[in-house]
Amino acid sequence: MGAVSLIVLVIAAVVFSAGGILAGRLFVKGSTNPQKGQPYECGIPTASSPWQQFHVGYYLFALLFLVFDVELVFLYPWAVVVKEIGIIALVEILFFIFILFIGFLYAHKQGALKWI
Amino acid sequence: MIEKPIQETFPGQVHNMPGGTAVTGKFQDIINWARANSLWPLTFATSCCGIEMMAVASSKYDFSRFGFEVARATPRQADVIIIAGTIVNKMGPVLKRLYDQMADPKYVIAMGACAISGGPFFYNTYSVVKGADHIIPVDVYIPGCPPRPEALLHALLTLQEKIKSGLTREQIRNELKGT
Amino acid sequence: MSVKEYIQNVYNGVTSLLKGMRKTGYYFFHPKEIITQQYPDNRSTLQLAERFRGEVVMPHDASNEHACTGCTACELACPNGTIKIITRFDTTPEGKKKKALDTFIYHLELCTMCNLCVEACPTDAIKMAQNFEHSVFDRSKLTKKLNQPGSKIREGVE
Amino acid sequence: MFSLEHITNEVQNWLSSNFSSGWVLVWECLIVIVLTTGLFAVLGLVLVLMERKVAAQIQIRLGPNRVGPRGMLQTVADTLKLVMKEGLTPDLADKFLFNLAPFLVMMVAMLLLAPIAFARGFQLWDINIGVLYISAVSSLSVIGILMAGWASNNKYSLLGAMRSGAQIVSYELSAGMAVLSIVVLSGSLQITEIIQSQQNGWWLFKGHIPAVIAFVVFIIAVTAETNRAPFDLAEAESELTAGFHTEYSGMKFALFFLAEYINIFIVCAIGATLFLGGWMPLHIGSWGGFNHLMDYIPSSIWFLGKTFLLIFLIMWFRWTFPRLRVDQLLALEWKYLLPISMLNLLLVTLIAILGWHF
Amino acid sequence: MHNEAIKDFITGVATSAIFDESGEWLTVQAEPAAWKAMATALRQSQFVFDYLFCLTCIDWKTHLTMVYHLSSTVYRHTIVIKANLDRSHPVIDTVSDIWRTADFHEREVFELFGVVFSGHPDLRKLILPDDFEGFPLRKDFEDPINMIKL
Amino acid sequence: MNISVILFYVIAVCILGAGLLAVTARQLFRSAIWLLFSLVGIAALYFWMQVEFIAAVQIIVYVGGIVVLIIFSIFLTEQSGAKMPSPPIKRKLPALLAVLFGILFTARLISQYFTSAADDHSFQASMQAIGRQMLSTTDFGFLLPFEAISFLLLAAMIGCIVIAMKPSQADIVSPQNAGE
Amino acid sequence: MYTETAIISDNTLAGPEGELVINVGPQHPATHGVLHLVITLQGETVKKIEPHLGYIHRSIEKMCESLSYRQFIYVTSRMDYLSSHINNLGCAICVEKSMQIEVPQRAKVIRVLMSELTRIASHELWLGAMAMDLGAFTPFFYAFREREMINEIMEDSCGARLTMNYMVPGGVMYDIHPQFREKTKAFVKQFKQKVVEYDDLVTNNIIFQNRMKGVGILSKEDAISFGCTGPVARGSGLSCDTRKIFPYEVYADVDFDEVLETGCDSFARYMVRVREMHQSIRIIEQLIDNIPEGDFQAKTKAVLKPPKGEFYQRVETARGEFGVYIVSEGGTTPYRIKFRSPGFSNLSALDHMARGSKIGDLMATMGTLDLVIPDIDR
Amino acid sequence: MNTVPLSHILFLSTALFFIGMYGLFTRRNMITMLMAIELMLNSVNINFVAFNKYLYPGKLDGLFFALFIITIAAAEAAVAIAIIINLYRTHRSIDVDDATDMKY
Ligand code: SF4
Ligand code: SF4
Ligand code: SF4
Repeated sequence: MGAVSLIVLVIAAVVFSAGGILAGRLFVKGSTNPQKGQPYECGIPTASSPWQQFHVGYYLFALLFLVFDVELVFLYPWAVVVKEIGIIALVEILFFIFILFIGFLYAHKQGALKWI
Repeated sequence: MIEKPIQETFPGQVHNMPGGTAVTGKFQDIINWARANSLWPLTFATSCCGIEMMAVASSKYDFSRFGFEVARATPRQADVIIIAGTIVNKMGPVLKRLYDQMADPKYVIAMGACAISGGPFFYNTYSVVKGADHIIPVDVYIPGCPPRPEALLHALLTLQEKIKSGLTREQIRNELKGT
Repeated sequence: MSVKEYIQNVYNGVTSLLKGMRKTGYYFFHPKEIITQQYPDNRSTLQLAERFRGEVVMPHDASNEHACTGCTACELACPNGTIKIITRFDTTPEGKKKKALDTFIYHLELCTMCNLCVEACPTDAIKMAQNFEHSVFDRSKLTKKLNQPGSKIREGVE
Repeated sequence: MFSLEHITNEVQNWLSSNFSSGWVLVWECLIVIVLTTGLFAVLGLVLVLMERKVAAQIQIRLGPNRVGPRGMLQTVADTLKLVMKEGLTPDLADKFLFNLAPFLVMMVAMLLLAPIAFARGFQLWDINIGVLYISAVSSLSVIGILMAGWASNNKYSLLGAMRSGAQIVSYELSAGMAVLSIVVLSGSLQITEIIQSQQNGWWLFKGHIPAVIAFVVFIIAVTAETNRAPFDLAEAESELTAGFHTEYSGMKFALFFLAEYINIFIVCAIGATLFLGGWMPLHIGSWGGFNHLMDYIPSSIWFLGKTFLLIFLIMWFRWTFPRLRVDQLLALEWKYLLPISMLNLLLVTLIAILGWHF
Repeated sequence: MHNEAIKDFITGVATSAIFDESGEWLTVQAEPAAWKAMATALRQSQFVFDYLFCLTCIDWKTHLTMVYHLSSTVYRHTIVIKANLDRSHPVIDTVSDIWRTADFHEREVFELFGVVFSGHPDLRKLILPDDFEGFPLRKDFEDPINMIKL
Repeated sequence: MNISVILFYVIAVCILGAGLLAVTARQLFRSAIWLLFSLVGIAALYFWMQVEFIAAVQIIVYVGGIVVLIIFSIFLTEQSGAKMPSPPIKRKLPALLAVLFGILFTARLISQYFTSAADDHSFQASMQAIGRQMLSTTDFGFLLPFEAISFLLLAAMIGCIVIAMKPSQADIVSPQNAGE
Repeated sequence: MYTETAIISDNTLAGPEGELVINVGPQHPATHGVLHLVITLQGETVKKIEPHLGYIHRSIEKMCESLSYRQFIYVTSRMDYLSSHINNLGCAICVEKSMQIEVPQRAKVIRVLMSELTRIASHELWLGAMAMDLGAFTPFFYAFREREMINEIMEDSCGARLTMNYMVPGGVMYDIHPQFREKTKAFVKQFKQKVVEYDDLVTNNIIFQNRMKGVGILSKEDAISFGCTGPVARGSGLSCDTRKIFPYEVYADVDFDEVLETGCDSFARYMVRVREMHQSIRIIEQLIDNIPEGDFQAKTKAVLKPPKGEFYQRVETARGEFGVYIVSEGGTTPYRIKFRSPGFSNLSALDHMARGSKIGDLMATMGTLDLVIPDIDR
Repeated sequence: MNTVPLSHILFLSTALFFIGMYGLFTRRNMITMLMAIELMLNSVNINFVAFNKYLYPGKLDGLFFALFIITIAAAEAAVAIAIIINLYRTHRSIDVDDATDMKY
């Protein structure tokens, strides 16, 4: 089946969700009023848009994640063969992880891991 | 305005729900059944009655038996507002906005004397709304100060009955006038 | 943070969490701890405290008589105007005009169950009842007339 | 012995004997669509009900018991109601993305079903990179949440989405590390091979302490990844009302809700597969009789039993612990879980290389 | 109680103060203008009046009276200080820089009685809606729409 | 035409359509979402080509990492909701011409040189093979680049932290002049 | 009547880098009612908190000016409804003081017993709500189990579960219920058994401790300056228990400790409340078997008319020092009543306490302040 | 079963490359430009994988190149965004035209 099954699953998801939403659309008539479309903020009218600048702290987490994510990607092929290659593979990966760990410690020291 | 015509019937009786007058199909019945059995309240409590509302959620009374326990903090996902407590003039617009922002169908229960009419704060106060139904339509009134938890459960059951009957507020009012 | 402290931290954290889970787990596996009372089903067996104040009622005896003289003491005692008493003048058999209760209006939607009216009543004509199932669809239903139609004052009450 | 494998084979045979090969594919697709949507619906209903019952039991109350027999129909009523509720779209929202987000979340949940082995030989696609596929696809779900949070044009939503964005991506790392330890032990990424490698015992028991540590890390990480308490900061009720789905109502909200539960099921299924041997019955060393007895229990029961055990564990967490603060949450990941799981991975490797596991 | 010592001290700071000991506590009638100096002195004196536990106002129809209840967390003695204000232009110095609790209390008195506290950092409405008119706790406050008289 | 071929063209259309939308969408956030779909499409293409490993890496790194990073950076720049102006015609037209020319030129080259290469060998890229080659130290091994990657990542990480953190420390001291 | 009034909140638009102004409340699960906070955030860090009150301002002080001295007491149970007995008690004592009514000893003991039960009930509810603020739902249910027992006791004797109106000038409204003693003892027994559960579930939980310790610091000086009272001030080491300092009723005769913690943080405030429950139990145990016989109510006139003058009475509610200030002109109704509510002062310290912490901390800090909004707005 | 000729895959990658190029030319916003670059890198990746699969099915070098390109793209994106953020702070804009007077 391979990739076809993925397509089938996507179709299933779409059918499922769309079916539900459409059923609701068909049978429910909502009332309209000017407040309904306003953003909810505990019952107080919103004054400013949420689409404004956020803090840089979020970026740092995404960045760290990205780096370690890439590392993780390289670990997968390593993991499947480590048993047959043996101790050399362990040494190789130790080196790899060690280098990244330095970066991690650096980030820690710089305070990048403090949440904002 | 409190000088309402006095009904001849004595209170404390259970109102007989008119059944079968409104023509509803089987499908509508099923939907009404679902709606009646899945009333998610908005977490909305302004004062003392809110504590009794919490008591209803607590283990001893446990409104989760009816499927009411999914209290939603956002009006978008809630089905019923239980106005538990006094509504003052400053709160009025907020309540209205919350009600407006709820997705249809939506129901309102006025819990306690304050929400029904201002209760203890009816006279001589400059800031209390004399009844939440001045702001939003109310489906079920439950008097008391505060109503005991069983009374709130009773109100919820009454609301369920109403939903199952499929009648609108106006129809109910007319029915009541007829009796 | 030394390595030892680090491990100590982890250990303490995990044990405290496990303790909490043991507690909740205990309740999960002991359903007899459940204290829920099933309200609408237990209605017939539900024991309310005898002093519980659910609403003001005016007891009538078998011959449809009550003890209210229409003295309006309760109306004055009530802090929020819940009671309205309309009196009329009856003529007693001796031909004297006597003030008597015509309508005892009770706004349940305003009442705060504070018991001040009952305390104030000189003839114990009203009392608090335990009834609490008052939910209605329309609030005009909550305004009540406590004296029954055709009722009159019990003999001997002054 | 009763097994789902027979049924699938039977269906396959029957189809191919009656139709041409092209049609067989179409029919199979249809069957899969129907089955998966059905599975979705049923899983959602059961899990939500289970959650409410578990919560009730822990909280010394009864929980839903009045709708249908013993409250069984409670979630059915809820679902029907949600379907029949108006789906709002805020005026100022990015309407396209707002409506797209629940679809995306659902698709991700659905795609994750593909490599899960529900029973012996009952698997949609035994992809050769099994667990890697799962890590990959599950990392998509964060996009759905970010999209929902951004498109709602609501401050709570956006804050909730940002939080869960940072949270989900962070915990993906230690979840990945925990998964890797099993990959190291079994030497394969493929789900069937991983299950086969546990023929004579589950990795949780075979892999000594490091495997247990990996298991604990995995459970913690997936709890966080699925935004469950105590890591439910994305929808922290007392802080951000409802988090990223504040503005969603009706069916669109139901889809998020459903996807959340399906995700729980999936991660627990993965956990059960990796650490508890999937559908493998419990075998203990050389106890022939005992092992034989265990074999009589159908493999699907084994699988579901293990999965639901883990699900129960996660629910148990939820109803016991308070929520972490957002910086503590990230500190937990970056200062504790990640270093621990890295070290643990190296330990596991050592064990695997030296062949110390059973 | 060393009321005498306190009296002596206060007379030293504000000569115009009038004392009254008929109530539970020593009551001092102060001039609004002298109040701020007196408050500062009381706070820093050896009596350590560091705790302002009640701040309110009374409308006597002819004038307004500010009432400050001061006490000491060290010696536990209490004094009451009153200052009469003109009803049409009630102005008094703020003490929110001496006792920070006065910040909110003064805002409350400001909106309920209309007393202006000069020097208050943030004298805005706290409780009433922003567009509320009138000072509800004054005796002549009328609100025919909202207030139903019994 | 069998299903696999149809699938290819569907995927191709998805990639190109989403890619086109990504570079023309007027809202930054939508642009990122279209980019995401384009990248997912490319991952699907890899799946279709049966190089599952690369497909998974594509999703993990690109979709799970880079796009998230881009989305976060969009949030950081206050313009996420604003519509960008559509590029002026004087920039659009030359770009369009250049691109069209490029496409035609390359297409011509491709059709000249790669006409025959339609194969159906079964190509297998098993994880074991990839892992072995990655860790091998022989001439064909990729151990060196593999280790070099760690340095690259280290450098990127430190660089980013240095660049992104510095001013933020400055404005902790004096929040007023952050805007300058 | 209700009029549509716009709420003009002075939200400023985008400030410096990464600042976001966000409304929390009036309808928000964490504000326990209708407190409205306008919070300025930078990232997740709180830069400024501006409380907006009045969403439950019911003008009780104005109302009381037209109620008689018997009537106005019932309104006060609606202010701090979790300490309604103690509120009523404060008013009753104040009226008694003005009229020089001598309250029978029995009534005094009953009053103290009821007050302490109320205090436990209030702290139980606070514990549950506080845990809920931190995201733990289950302690709420356990705490309510005990609270329900108290409610039952109350209902037996006072006739209501929450707003009892039991204290009247001159004593209490009814005599205690015959089963009062038994039930209270049963409660004390169960409480002692179950309270260790809270320790396992909440107090010793590592997540809980991490979220509470070092959060929401309020130094002793600040506590004094902000006029904080009750557990909030005692968590900062400020001794301010009215029951000890200015004993009323029979508090002078019973043996109990004033609970003081010096941590100044949220955890200290938490511990104060938990330990206070034990102290209350101690008081109850001392008194429950020693309720003197006698009248439960002094003979009073039907219409109360205190002489001209000013009267102030403070009592210790579960939240701190509650003051009643009655200005009497000699009439049947008070000329002016001022209620000094503990929450009002405690709330004013919130901005000071929570600045610079995370949103989650803000909620935890707010939880330990134990705000009852109608008490603050009055 | 696989009958799509290599040239079609190459057409796809060419088109994608030039779409990226178009974005790079027309957009002035640095983040979108970054996205355009990512698209171009991806088209190259497609080529590597396709060549490997079609022309050298016995080898894996194309895959490794693709893998390393992805990695490098990640590093590049991270650094680029760090620079963009920094630039945004000093100029309140992420437009390249505004950044021409960048002095550090
Ligand atoms: S009805 Fe009574 S208990 Fe309910 S909110 Fe009003 S005053 Fe409080
Ligand atoms: S119980 Fe209280 S409120 Fe109700 S009628 Fe009697 S006095 Fe009035
Ligand atoms: S009920 Fe009692 S107090 Fe009221 S009018 Fe009748 S007799 Fe008088």
